[in-house]
Amino acid sequence: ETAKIAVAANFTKTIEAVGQAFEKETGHQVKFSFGPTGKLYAQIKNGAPFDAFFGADERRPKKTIEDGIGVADSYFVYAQGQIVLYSANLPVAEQPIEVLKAAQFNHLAVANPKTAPYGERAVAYLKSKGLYDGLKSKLVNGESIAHAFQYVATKNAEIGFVAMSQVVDPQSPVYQKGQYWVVPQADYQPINQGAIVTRRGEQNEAVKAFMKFIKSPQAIKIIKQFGYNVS
Amino acid sequence: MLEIFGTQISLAPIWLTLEVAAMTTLVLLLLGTPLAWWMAQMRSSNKVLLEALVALPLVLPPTVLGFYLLIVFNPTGPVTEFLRFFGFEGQLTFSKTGLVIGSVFYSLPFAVQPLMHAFEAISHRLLDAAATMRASFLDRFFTIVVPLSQRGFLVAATLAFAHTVGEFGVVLMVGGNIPGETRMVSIDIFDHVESLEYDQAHILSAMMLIFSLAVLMTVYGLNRRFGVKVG
Amino acid sequence: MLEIFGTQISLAPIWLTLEVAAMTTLVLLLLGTPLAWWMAQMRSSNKVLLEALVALPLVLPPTVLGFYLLIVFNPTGPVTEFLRFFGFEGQLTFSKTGLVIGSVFYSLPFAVQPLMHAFEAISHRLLDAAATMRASFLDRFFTIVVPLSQRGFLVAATLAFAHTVGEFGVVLMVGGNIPGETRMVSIDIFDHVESLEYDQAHILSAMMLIFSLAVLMTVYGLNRRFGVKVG
Amino acid sequence: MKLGSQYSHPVTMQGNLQLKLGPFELDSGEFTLPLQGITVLFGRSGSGKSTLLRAISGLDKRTHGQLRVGEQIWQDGRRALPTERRHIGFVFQDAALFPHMNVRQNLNYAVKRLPKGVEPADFDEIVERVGIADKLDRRVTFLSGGERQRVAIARALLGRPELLCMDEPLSALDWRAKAELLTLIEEVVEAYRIPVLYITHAPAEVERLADRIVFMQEGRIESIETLQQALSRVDSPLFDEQGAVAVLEGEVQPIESGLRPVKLGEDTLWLSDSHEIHKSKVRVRVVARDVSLALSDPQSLSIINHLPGKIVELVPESEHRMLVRVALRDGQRLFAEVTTQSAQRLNLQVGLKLFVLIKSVALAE
Amino acid sequence: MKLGSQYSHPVTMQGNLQLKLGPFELDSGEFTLPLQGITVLFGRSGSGKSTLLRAISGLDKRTHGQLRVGEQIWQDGRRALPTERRHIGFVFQDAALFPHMNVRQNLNYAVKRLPKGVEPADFDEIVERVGIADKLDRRVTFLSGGERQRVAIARALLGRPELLCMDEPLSALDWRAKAELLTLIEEVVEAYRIPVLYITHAPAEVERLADRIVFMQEGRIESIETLQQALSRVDSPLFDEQGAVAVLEGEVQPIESGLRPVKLGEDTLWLSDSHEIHKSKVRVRVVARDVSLALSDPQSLSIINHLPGKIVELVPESEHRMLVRVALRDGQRLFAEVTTQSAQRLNLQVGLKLFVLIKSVALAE
Ligand SMILES: Nc1ncnc2c1ncn2[C@@H]1O[C@H](COP(=O)(O)OP(=O)(O)OP(=O)(O)O)[C@@H](O)[C@H]1O
Ligand SMILES: Nc1ncnc2c1ncn2[C@@H]1O[C@H](COP(=O)(O)OP(=O)(O)OP(=O)(O)O)[C@@H](O)[C@H]1O
Ligand SMILES: [Mg+2]
Ligand SMILES: [Mg+2]
Repeated sequence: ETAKIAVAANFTKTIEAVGQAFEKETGHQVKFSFGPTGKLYAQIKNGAPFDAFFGADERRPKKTIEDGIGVADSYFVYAQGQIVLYSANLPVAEQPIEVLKAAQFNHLAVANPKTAPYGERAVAYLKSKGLYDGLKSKLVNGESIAHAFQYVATKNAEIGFVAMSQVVDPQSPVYQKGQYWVVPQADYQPINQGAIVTRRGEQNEAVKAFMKFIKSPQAIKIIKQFGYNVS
Repeated sequence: MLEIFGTQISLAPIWLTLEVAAMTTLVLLLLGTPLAWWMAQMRSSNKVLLEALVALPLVLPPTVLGFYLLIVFNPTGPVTEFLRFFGFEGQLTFSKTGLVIGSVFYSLPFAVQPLMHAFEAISHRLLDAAATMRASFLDRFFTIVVPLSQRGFLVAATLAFAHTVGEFGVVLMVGGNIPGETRMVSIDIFDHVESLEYDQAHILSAMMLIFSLAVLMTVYGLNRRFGVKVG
Repeated sequence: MLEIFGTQISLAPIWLTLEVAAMTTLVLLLLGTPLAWWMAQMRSSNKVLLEALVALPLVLPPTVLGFYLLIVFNPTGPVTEFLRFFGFEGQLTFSKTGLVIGSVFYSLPFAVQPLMHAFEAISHRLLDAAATMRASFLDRFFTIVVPLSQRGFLVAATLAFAHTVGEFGVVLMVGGNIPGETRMVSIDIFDHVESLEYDQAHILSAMMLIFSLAVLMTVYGLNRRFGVKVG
Repeated sequence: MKLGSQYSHPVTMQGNLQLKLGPFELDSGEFTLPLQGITVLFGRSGSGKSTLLRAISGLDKRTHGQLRVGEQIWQDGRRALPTERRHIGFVFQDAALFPHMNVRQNLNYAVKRLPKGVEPADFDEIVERVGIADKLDRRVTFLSGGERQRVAIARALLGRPELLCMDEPLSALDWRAKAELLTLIEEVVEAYRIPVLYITHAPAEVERLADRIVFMQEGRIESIETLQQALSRVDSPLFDEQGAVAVLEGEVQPIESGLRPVKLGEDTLWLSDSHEIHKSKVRVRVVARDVSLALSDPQSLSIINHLPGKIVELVPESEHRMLVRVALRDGQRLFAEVTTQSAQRLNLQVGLKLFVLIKSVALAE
Repeated sequence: MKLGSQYSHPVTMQGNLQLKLGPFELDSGEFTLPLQGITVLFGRSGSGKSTLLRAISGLDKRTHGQLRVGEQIWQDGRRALPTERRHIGFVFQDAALFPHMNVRQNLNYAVKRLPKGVEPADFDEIVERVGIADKLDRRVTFLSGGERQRVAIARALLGRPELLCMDEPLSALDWRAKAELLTLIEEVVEAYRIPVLYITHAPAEVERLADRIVFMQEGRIESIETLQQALSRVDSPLFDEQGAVAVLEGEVQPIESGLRPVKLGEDTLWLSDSHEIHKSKVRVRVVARDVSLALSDPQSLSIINHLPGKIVELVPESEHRMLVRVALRDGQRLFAEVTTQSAQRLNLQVGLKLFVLIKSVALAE
């Protein structure tokens, strides 16, 4: 059987790797559709043929359950994002807070705090450390975490809060270039990425199998490799 | 799958894009021709109002336009019900049909404008002359208007085609980015950018540019060699 | 801030959008006019090639176009260096200047096409007549060509304006979504959709549509009342 | 209406058409027109000739009123028979050839659309007669003005029209092309016996072609007259800067010593035009200013046309000039313009027998 | 070149221009043209008249060759003085009025761009003379063809040109408008003393206006002749379907009993055109076919113009017709066309004294 699964864009590469392992393992097929979480939500709400929904946060997957589209008890957290502070030139690995305090840069890229949990957590972190007001005027918002990363990768912003997954990927243009600092997990609310099965996918064997597989150690290993935490 | 410079390129989105763009162009010519003819015959006051209305989709960001199309074409919505009444099976959104419908809306002004200009340039005396030779309206249209508006049709078709190929927001929203079904090249490129696969993105973009330039120039070239020079 | 039906609407993006759209339109008219004039004077073979080239940006999805602009505009890149040579200070990305340049690229064909058509329609004998009355080229251009191409300028301006207002991908990529600086209405609507604030999205969309229709009709109406009817 | 039926007995067009175009209003008034021979629509620029012809052809959808041709109703109130079912041919001032077709394709456009049961005209004959046999494969954009009009005429004829409308088909041409095409039109009309509605504002064309004339003024039909009626008025609208004109009809004789004799009853008029004439009857145009009067047949004078006649009317034209209407022996009449001085000197009076000296005579063209 | 300098002694235009337009090639050859009075460019359609005039005006950037006007170089190889600095006026066939301006604005376009130091022409006088004083506030789209040309002429004059170019300014008009405007052009040229280059293919216009004629054929200048030279050839390209023509120049006398006497030396020609004439010298156009010959002065004949003359040449035109060139007593010559038969009957021979009878005489127009 085939499962059609909507996945938040930041998780594209990871879930494709998981999917390949899954197909090899089970013989089921999975088709992933990627997009911004809010857009995926709007599509599901308007009849999109997705059997499961892997969001970039908790809120919108949960909302599908409120709306009666998601299966009530199917919600679970499949990964936790990790925020890193990356810069090509600034010594963020050794002195992250000093670099942020000194603010010797023009632009600090973050994901849009309004729509992307990575951005929201990053801004919250800055606020909690009392750095926000000093940096407010230097913030540039990427529409998604991928977009924020592009700002840094193309050197339009000298520094930025991006996802761990983006700097540890060997294909990444910044792989082993510049420096990054992993923001301590304890300093921000975990970025729980939640998933649900839709009513449409409830009876789909492939979906059932995939939801089981993604909790398997094999899958968790892959997810961790790509820079996510799994609790 | 195609390998270029050691990079894997999936061809399915390319074929799909060409198919959708071709169908959209066809539909636009079929719908746009009578609309443009009608507008070309109008007195200037109503004409500008209609011109403004036709140009209006331009003002909405494509994702927003797509959002509204999503709401309107919802499988339980009135439009789908209406079509079902006429024996239409299936769903408008998240299908090729949906892609074509969305693109048609989005590219309408680019098809209508050049056709209207071409029709306006045709001397009515030629149509009068044809009528005195017992040619009916449709006969006149196909034997006089169409051949003499060749360049208008050409411009309309190429603009509509190009605009559909480069279309992103509407297609992503209405189509759902389902691999093999509604994932078009534009979304594919975007996905590659999201997942840091810049090489694939560059290659795909270059292919699209080169291909489009080749198509445009062939078409214009053929037109120049075999086309009618009028006036 | 404006409250409509109990919903808070931020006005800053609206003003910014109008400002950027107005500036883009201005720049497009300034650049597009000589380009269109030059193309209108050309023999058909080169003209179609140039037409194809001008239409080419259409083929790339705006987000992808924006991505490449990010690469090209990066502050250490050659374009910025080049501009700096002419005394340009600051950065192209994350600034209004960047938005305008991006939009100019994106909307170029919509300004050039109608202008070219309008210029082609002007009888050269009128320019000859003006030359015999000692009018220099610029004099002829401003006293004969411009007034007689009024409608072409109008169409070019409205299309360029509308297209910039509805512009999304390029602006999103290049702008940085900085509130009050580069957050345009289109992104604002998108953000509202993403964060499930559908009421705000609807109201903003409706405002844009109504406003645009009003502008288009006023402009066309003025043109009709005071415009020149030629031919 | 069967094709060809009008050839034996003429069909009548009866109508009353209205058509408002901006500030201009066509209101023909009741009119009855036998569809036979050539009917010329004549009037000043802007008098509505083209508008009337388009209304008759059904080319303007805004027309209303009544129009009946034979038994068939072409217009009744706002209801109109579409042009394509009126079986008319139309030759426009600018030919209106299809620019995307060559000459042959233009001609075949008409042939292919003949209704079933209508026998096609003889393509080769028409093409030959119109003189475009060697140009069938040319692009129409490369034809000269005269050639274009020839093609337009051939195309209209090949459509086997029951009525041929021509809106100033010659006005864009130079005099050489004009002369050739006038002959062609005359021949064609005679050969195929198609009734023609013909617009012109050149009096010479009227005199040459018209069987009857529809005079138009400010959107109205003022009167419908035969050519002779129209020319017999002293203030005829047909007279231009050359002044009064008469048209004489005569029988062509074979050329004698380079001159063309035309018999007017027992008398003979000698024409210096010696080109070929395929008709037995011709019209000869005599301008009043070219006519002199002599009391006796003058000798030792190079003028060769001396015709005996009788004064039937003296019409003062101005203080110092008068028109003398003279009847020839076969009853046809012509004008001579003389000064009042000369009239007194020669003592001209109605009833006076004298000789009419005509220096330059031309076939009406 | 100072404005007005050419009024006293004529400037010479000297040149050799080339211009290739697709298959057509203009190659004028060396030519020298005194810029004085009216120079007509004459030739068949497509012979390159318009192309040459545009090349002379600098309106076609592809022109090359040499052109010098007085001391000033207008063209040297590919380098050309731009049109706007040549101080010419141009009247186009279709007037080329600016459609977005009313009449006054069109006229002021020329006035506003006069170079410093050039005194503007008298606006009111020109407007009055050209006859558009009551139309200054009209939209130009609402003017008739004749009115449009008047405005175009006025506009060109208000630019105080040192050379006025006119490309078939009258060919789109009907005869009434044509006649009025010919008079206007003549008057204006005389009043403002501007040299004119004038294109037409109407022989009547040439005869009326030309001081000299540039004959063109297939892109070349064939010859430059005075009007009299051009008319003295029997096969002059100026002769059209009316055949040979002569133009006589004479002095206008006051009207006597409705006729206009024109003195040709001691003899008098009586014209029936009695409209006002503001000039002392006029040209009279005499068509050979209107001229009869009589051995003695005939009496009892309504023809009033009997002029004594002497045969200077007999030119066989065809087998049966001949042209007789007759010198009048003041030395001017005209043609009479007679049949060979008449010639034999009257025994016409060179040197024979006889009377020339001219029935209809018109001012050249
Ligand atoms: N489509 C139109 N809209 C408005 N007015 C028109 C239109 N067509 C013709 N007219 C006006 O109607 C009047 C009659 O025009 P029409 O062409 O019938 O005259 P005509 O007698 O054929 O003149 P001409 O000899 O110049 O061809 C003119 O004043 C013309 O300006
Ligand atoms: N822009 C052009 N491109 C190509 N051929 C041209 C162009 N303009 C004129 N010609 C050709 O050049 C030739 C001469 O044209 P021109 O207009 O000078 O003739 P003309 O003597 O003024 O004729 P007419 O009396 O018909 O106005 C014609 O054969 C014409 O077709
Ligand atoms: Mg007409
Ligand atoms: Mg010409």
